[in-house]
Amino acid sequence: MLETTALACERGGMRLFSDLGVALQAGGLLRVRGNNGSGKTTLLRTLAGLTRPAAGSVRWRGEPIGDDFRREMLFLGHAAAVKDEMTVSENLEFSSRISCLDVAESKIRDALECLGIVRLADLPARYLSQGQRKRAALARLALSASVPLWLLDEPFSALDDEAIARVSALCAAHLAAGGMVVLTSHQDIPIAAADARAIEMRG
Amino acid sequence: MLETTALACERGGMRLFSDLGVALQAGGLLRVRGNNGSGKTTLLRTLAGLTRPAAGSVRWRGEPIGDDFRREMLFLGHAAAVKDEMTVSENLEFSSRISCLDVAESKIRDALECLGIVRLADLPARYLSQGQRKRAALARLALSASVPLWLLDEPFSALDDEAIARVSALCAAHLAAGGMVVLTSHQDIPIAAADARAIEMRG
Amino acid sequence: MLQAYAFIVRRELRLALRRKGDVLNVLVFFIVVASLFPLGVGPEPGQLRAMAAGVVWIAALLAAVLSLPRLFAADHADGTLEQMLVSPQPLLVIVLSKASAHWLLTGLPLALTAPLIGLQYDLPTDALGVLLASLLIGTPVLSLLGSAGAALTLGVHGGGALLGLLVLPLFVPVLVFGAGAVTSTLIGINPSAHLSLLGAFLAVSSLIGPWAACAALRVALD
Amino acid sequence: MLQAYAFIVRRELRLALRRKGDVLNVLVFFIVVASLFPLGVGPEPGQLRAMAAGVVWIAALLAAVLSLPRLFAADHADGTLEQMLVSPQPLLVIVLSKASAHWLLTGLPLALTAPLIGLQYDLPTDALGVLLASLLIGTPVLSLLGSAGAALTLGVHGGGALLGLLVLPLFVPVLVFGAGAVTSTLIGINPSAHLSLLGAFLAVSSLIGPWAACAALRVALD
Amino acid sequence: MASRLLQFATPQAFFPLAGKLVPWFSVLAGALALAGLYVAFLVAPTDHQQGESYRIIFIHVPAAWMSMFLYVVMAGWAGLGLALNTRLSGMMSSAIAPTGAMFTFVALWSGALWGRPTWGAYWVWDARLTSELVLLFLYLGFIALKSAIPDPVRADRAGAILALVGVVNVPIIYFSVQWWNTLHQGASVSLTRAPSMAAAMLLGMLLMALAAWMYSIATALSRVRSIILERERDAEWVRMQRSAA
Ligand code: HEM
Ligand SMILES: Nc1ncnc2c1ncn2[C@@H]1O[C@H](COP(=O)(O)OP(=O)(O)OP(=O)(O)O)[C@@H](O)[C@H]1O
Ligand SMILES: Nc1ncnc2c1ncn2[C@@H]1O[C@H](COP(=O)(O)OP(=O)(O)OP(=O)(O)O)[C@@H](O)[C@H]1O
Ligand SMILES: [Mg+2]
Ligand SMILES: [Mg+2]
Repeated sequence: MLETTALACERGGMRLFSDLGVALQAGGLLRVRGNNGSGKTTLLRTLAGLTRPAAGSVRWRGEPIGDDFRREMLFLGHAAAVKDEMTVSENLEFSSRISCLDVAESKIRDALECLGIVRLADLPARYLSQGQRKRAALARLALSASVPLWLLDEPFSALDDEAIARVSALCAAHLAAGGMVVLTSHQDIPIAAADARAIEMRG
Repeated sequence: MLETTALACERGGMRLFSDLGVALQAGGLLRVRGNNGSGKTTLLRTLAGLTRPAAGSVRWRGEPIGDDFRREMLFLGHAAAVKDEMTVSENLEFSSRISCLDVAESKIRDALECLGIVRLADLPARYLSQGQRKRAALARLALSASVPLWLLDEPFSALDDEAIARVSALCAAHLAAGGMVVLTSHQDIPIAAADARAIEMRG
Repeated sequence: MLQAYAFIVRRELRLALRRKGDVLNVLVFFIVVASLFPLGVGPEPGQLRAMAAGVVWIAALLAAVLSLPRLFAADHADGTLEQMLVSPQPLLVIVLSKASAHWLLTGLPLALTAPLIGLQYDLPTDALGVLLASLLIGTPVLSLLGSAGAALTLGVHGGGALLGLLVLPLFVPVLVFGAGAVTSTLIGINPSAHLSLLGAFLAVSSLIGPWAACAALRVALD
Repeated sequence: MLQAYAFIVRRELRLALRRKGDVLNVLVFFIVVASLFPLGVGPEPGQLRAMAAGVVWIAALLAAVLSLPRLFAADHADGTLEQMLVSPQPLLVIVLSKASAHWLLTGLPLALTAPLIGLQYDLPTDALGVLLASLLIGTPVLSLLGSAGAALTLGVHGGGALLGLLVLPLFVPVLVFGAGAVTSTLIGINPSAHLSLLGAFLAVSSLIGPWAACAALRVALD
Repeated sequence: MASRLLQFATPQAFFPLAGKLVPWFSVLAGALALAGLYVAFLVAPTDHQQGESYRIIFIHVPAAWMSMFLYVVMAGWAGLGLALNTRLSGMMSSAIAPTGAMFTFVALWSGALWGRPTWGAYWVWDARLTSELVLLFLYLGFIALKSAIPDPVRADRAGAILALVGVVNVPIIYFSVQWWNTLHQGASVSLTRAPSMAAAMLLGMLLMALAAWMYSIATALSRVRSIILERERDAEWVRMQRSAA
């Protein structure tokens, strides 16, 4: 469904990678590995359509990625996209709304429950700790079962062991239901997947 | 040398911890463990004198912490304190200067070498990846052997395995030379230390 | 799409309410600037009346320029803007709703306060009405073109001053026609020519502004 | 300590050079604002000459207010300010060096450009000299009191407008005496009374400003 | 033909071509300017209404024309770069901007000097003068924006958007004398009044305008050469060039 052909990316005039071809089918998990600065974030942003590739293209269901693709994709980057002034549940509501997801009150609470932060639902995000903030951002995963493709940039950083288990369980469930996950991570978190692959950036 | 007596911290009217007494002697390593939001960052900021405790006090060489303490302490928080517009080496030079450390050209390069980013010395920090930025911030450790107390908040997050090894080696060397290290981390990184202890926040 | 427009506007308004006083600040800034003038220039009533419209308009321009850097910056810094770009919502809708919210939070309050300041400067009633009308037509231009400027300077350090440099010249026609409408009323000329020019300018900028803002946002987040 | 002062100032200047045009932007903003006035107010030379000093001073005030939010905000956001607070350097030295750098980068260039704008407004030569003098004495006040304002509004959303609201009233005396000095020269009165009042104000604010900024910074980072 | 042209659209190919063209255009500019000044000051007769001061026209009008024309060209290059993602386009627009700003400044300055004897004031806030001033600010804003963004690709694209927005101002400058009754008079007035003078005046103006054209091309080309060197400093061919020199 998602495939890249001869993808190349440049930053500041330097090739980060080139001639990258990956293809991901329903139920597939792709781990992007590599040292600091090897281009993992750049690759994910290119897949999401945020960064223009220097060469090659990204295709979704055979078409170049465009407006339709954005309906079927969820991208969570380094930045948590959590607004300090809004409460945790308001934040989740807005980010789901903007992705055209269902935002019934009860679903929101279930999603927060799922990440173990339902206790903080009405706390303004300003007061969250680093890890709680990350959890608040990841709570969207629990609402996005219907979104086929998940692109997650270091979802496990700043999380404690309990949260890591919760998030990897969410990913595993998504894969089992025929979803696709692309993730970068420096930690080796086990995720149950029928079709798991890894690519190593720059050797 | 560093000790707290009946330390308590509040955030938003909620006690995070209370009656905390820790004491650290030369060569001692203290790991602060705990779930997301359990108060690790708050504890470290209190030890550094940035946050005022709700009760109790922090003492250094028997005195309440004050101006002298700041000469003997290095605090690295969540924020990398790396300026986008300056090159990596300029950043390191400034942060060392302000801590009254020696900043000979060669020492700077050695420190960058030690973190494996000497190649990036003249790149504006704007272009660094997440992990490279963290390395740039941590390079100060390599210059701070003479500073007895290191307070490190999640030094290993965003780092790849190679960088983690480098940083933990630095910590081990510091401890062996009679320094003290307090660190928080969700990952269990082995650090060689004669006197290693851990405290678990909120049970 | 209309739904998306509505809920983004609602969110912006709610955020503004949370950041208590945000709206109030721009307003008070406007009033302070307008009140500084007589201090700097000297208090002769005739002279003051002649410059009233210009002063109010300049104060409005500056208040707008001061409030513009925030239009996208906060959303950019915390990653919300990135999320908006990868969301299924058309970027144009997002830009339009942010510009609308900006107008509701700055332009509209400014326009509604302006007659009070006009009173201070001893403007006659018909001139007050024209002042209000000119601001109601002109301030949306500030939000529309301003959003383009804000998007262009996103992530640029020292963006505030650069933004001022970029958009203030574009606001000049608004200032000239807006203040001109009031001044012509003062000397007994029908202001409708000026006002309709303002309207034309609004039409042009509602085409150009959001387009430029969309393009600039994509560039800023590349 | 002197050494720390010097290297922080040097660093600020270097950073400003890197953010190419930062200095230039404030300057051009200043010029644009000063050129906007005749647009809004009307072009009679006599009237313009009378308001020249006020306009230049108001433009300087606004340029300063626009540049102030950046004084600590960038260092706050990336953690540098935190590092400065835990460093062995006295906070007062840090604040003083940042305020000095701010003056070197905005106040001084503004003061040096002001006579050119005065020329545009057709001011006589002696008034130009007084304008320059008043700005050289007055602009450090903007940086000193401004640093306190910037520290107080640190981390407050919508800080830009709030900052303006906080410091502009404090700047009013500077505006009145600064513009007053020039205007009195125009009508043949010796401006030294005004200038020495400005000097006194500078002395007071150099005591109060940095102290308040230090206290506010500690609060902002608690 | 098109492919032959496209061949020069890469910085590497354009660099030597530009290098060859610069001296030619510089010489042409100098020669035309000399001829124009000769006609302007020695051939064209004194105006019986304005006296000698009217001769500012030979500077003022070519500068005003170039200021508008160069803006359109600059925006055109910028737009091309935005649409087709060609590297050279952004460099060209950067190279043109300072010359355009310079001509705008000259038009403003000469107009102001001219205004003093004819209108009795250096400056009035009428539509043409104001929109010309806005043009100067647009040029400056373009230059400032580009230099504020360190990444050249991003700077090119952001600058292009601004340049395109600003294009609206050019017709406003041009037609402002027709749309509003302004103080600024058109040339046609003096042309119809003294047709015998017009020939020499027209010739002088045309020569000066052509000189301005040549000058603009020469400066833009030589500036684009240094921009190419700066931006492609890491490219193989630039390093070879440098080691050869
Ligand atoms: C700062 C003041 C001035 C500015 C910004 C200015 C601007 C311009 C511009 C943009 C043009 C070219 C437009 C066109 O070709 O239609 C132009 C042309 C011209 N200007 Fe000015 N001008 C100024 C002052 C003056 C003054 C004081 C005079 C004479 C009294 C003057 C006489 C002319 C003439 C005769 C033309 C040629 C118009 C034509 O070719 O149709 N300008 N000016
Ligand atoms: N203008 C530039 N000049 C030189 N190098 C650049 C420039 N911009 C970006 N880079 C480099 O591009 C790379 C960006 O990599 P990216 O952020 O994708 O890394 P990553 O694999 O996500 O790393 P991390 O594990 O640290 O998050 C970095 O090596 C960075 O140094
Ligand atoms: N105003 C407030 N109201 C309620 N709770 C607050 C407020 N401010 C902070 N908190 C809570 O205080 C705690 C701060 O913890 P701290 O940042 O020290 O956690 P941490 O142990 O570093 O967590 P992490 O592992 O996520 O970094 C969080 O649980 C946060 O929710
Ligand atoms: Mg990354
Ligand atoms: Mg923490």
